[in-house]
Amino acid sequence: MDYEVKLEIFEGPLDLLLHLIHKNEVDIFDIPIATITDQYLEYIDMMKALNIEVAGDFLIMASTLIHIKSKMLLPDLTGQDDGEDPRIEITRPLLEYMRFKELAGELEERELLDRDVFVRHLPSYLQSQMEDWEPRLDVNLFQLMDAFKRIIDEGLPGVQLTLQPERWSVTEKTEVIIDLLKEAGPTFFQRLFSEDRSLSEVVVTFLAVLELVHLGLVKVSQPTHESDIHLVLSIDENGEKLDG
Amino acid sequence: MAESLEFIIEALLFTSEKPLNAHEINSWLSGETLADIRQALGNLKTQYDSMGRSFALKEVAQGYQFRTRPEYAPYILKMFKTSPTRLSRAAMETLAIIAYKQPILRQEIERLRGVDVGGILKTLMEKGLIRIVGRKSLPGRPLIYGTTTRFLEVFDVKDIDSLPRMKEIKDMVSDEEQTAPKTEEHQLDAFEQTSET
Amino acid sequence: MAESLEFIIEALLFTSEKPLNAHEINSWLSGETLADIRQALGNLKTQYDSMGRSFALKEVAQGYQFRTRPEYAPYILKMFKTSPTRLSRAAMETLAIIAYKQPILRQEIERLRGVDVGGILKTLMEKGLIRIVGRKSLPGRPLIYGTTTRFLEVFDVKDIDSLPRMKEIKDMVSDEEQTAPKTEEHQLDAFEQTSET
Repeated sequence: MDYEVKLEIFEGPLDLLLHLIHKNEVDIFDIPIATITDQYLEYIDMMKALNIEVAGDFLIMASTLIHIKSKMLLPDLTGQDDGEDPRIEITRPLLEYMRFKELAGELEERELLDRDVFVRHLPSYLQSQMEDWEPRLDVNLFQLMDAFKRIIDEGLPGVQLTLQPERWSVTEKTEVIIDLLKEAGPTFFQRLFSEDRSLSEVVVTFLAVLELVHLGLVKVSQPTHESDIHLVLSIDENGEKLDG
Repeated sequence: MAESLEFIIEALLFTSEKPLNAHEINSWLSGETLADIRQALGNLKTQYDSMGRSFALKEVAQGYQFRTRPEYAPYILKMFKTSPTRLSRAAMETLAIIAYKQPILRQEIERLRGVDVGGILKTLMEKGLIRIVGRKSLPGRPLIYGTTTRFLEVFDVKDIDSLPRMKEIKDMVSDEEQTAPKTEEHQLDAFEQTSET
Repeated sequence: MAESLEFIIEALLFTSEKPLNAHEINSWLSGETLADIRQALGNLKTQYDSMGRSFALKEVAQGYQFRTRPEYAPYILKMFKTSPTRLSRAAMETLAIIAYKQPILRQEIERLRGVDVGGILKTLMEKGLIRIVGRKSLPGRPLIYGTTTRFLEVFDVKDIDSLPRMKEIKDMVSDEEQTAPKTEEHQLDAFEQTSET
């Protein structure tokens, strides 16, 4: 027996069956079911003997083969025989399997990109120019979710990930507002909310403004009735008493 | 515009990393008609075919792309210092099933292959060759798979219907669906599209 | 070799991102002399100059490179401006962390990704997808990151709270890993590897 060499190459029961049919040089439309079944079972035993875990798919096929074999041996006494060859149960899937193997072979023979044919890539002299451009982003939500799921699946040990977005605290938000006012100078009230992404964040931002006004760190003004509220920092560069 | 339409299109094709189609080109060349662009693409293809240089204009993935001819592959591979990455036989067979029978459910692929294909689907997805096209309205809402534009690019296919023997397979599929037992039947018309476009 | 030296060199120049010089080309074509390669490069240059197409072979400091002629630059620029680009896998993962865990510190992102993310944060910031929302009152006053309104536009979600929840992600992204028993997957991997050889 030459099973040792070929043992691993069968990736499924159909693959194994096909091998046995080729090895015995038999017609797929007239499979000698007893011979093929015996050899199939020998192979399964061999796998077990070698302590290879036999996938369930192999066992299901084994029972199908045994069933067909018994049907072929015993005459049908129930009168339910519809005259169909019981071997059709494996011939049909085998034919389909062979068809797709063939199609796979044809695909493989095409002029494959980066194997047989090659295309141009962005040449170096254009790469530097590209830096200033802002192309449209070709991304979708599915990719983002997929990325997040990968991180969770590959989760580093000891890292707790919860999906609930972290809530802003009012203290954190006051610091953000102070930083913004320091950098941007006097700022319209509306701008503080321009990047808020949830109702809860809007509420926290609003509370933070009230807090800052209450503490006297920020002065609020409204130049005209129609205009937006204006915020000005009322502490100097060294007045970072909130940072402690 | 002063430059000829053919040369403008040639310049675009020569710098693009992706196949370009007449519609895309049209969106960048506002003064031109789609018919003229199609004509120019056809002319360019004919020109390059007859020039017999080391590269030619190929129709692939519903567009046009300059590609080297296969006989130069060994030299290019040597320059890139790479050997081409190959798909395993199992992956190629699974891909063939998806290409020819899409849109297809995983359980149908597994019925045809006789084995679990979870790991292979993941590989093919990572390589960008297949994608989830939607969900079937069945218990468990199983995912429906199909091939991508990248698949067409990699396998040098103009569009999915021009895969050789596609018609043959499709005819056979419809025969089977008429005769196959109820449990194996999958009516794939009632699936929902995902946001992937 | 059966193919003409000129066309082999043309194919190499066609596929290379960088300019190539005779010495480099010589290192990949062992059977050829430097003189012949120089001659072939010169011939190619003359051919393309006389053809007067939209691109030509240019001699630049580091060697020879195919470049489109300057008059086509406006069209190429227009094409690139509207061509979609993709985010790298690393960038997408980093963006996902920021989206779901914001406001988040850089060090926390790095803890989750296991690698330095400085370059990626810069890229995401340049693309307008993330922003610095403030500084944490911790030693070193580390920066706090969050997503932008452009992020919401790009991913077409109303607000951050309408991003899908963990359970929905698990259901949607991949039902493979959940249904496939571990043992079978290992076995498949083994088969895939062995069938390669």
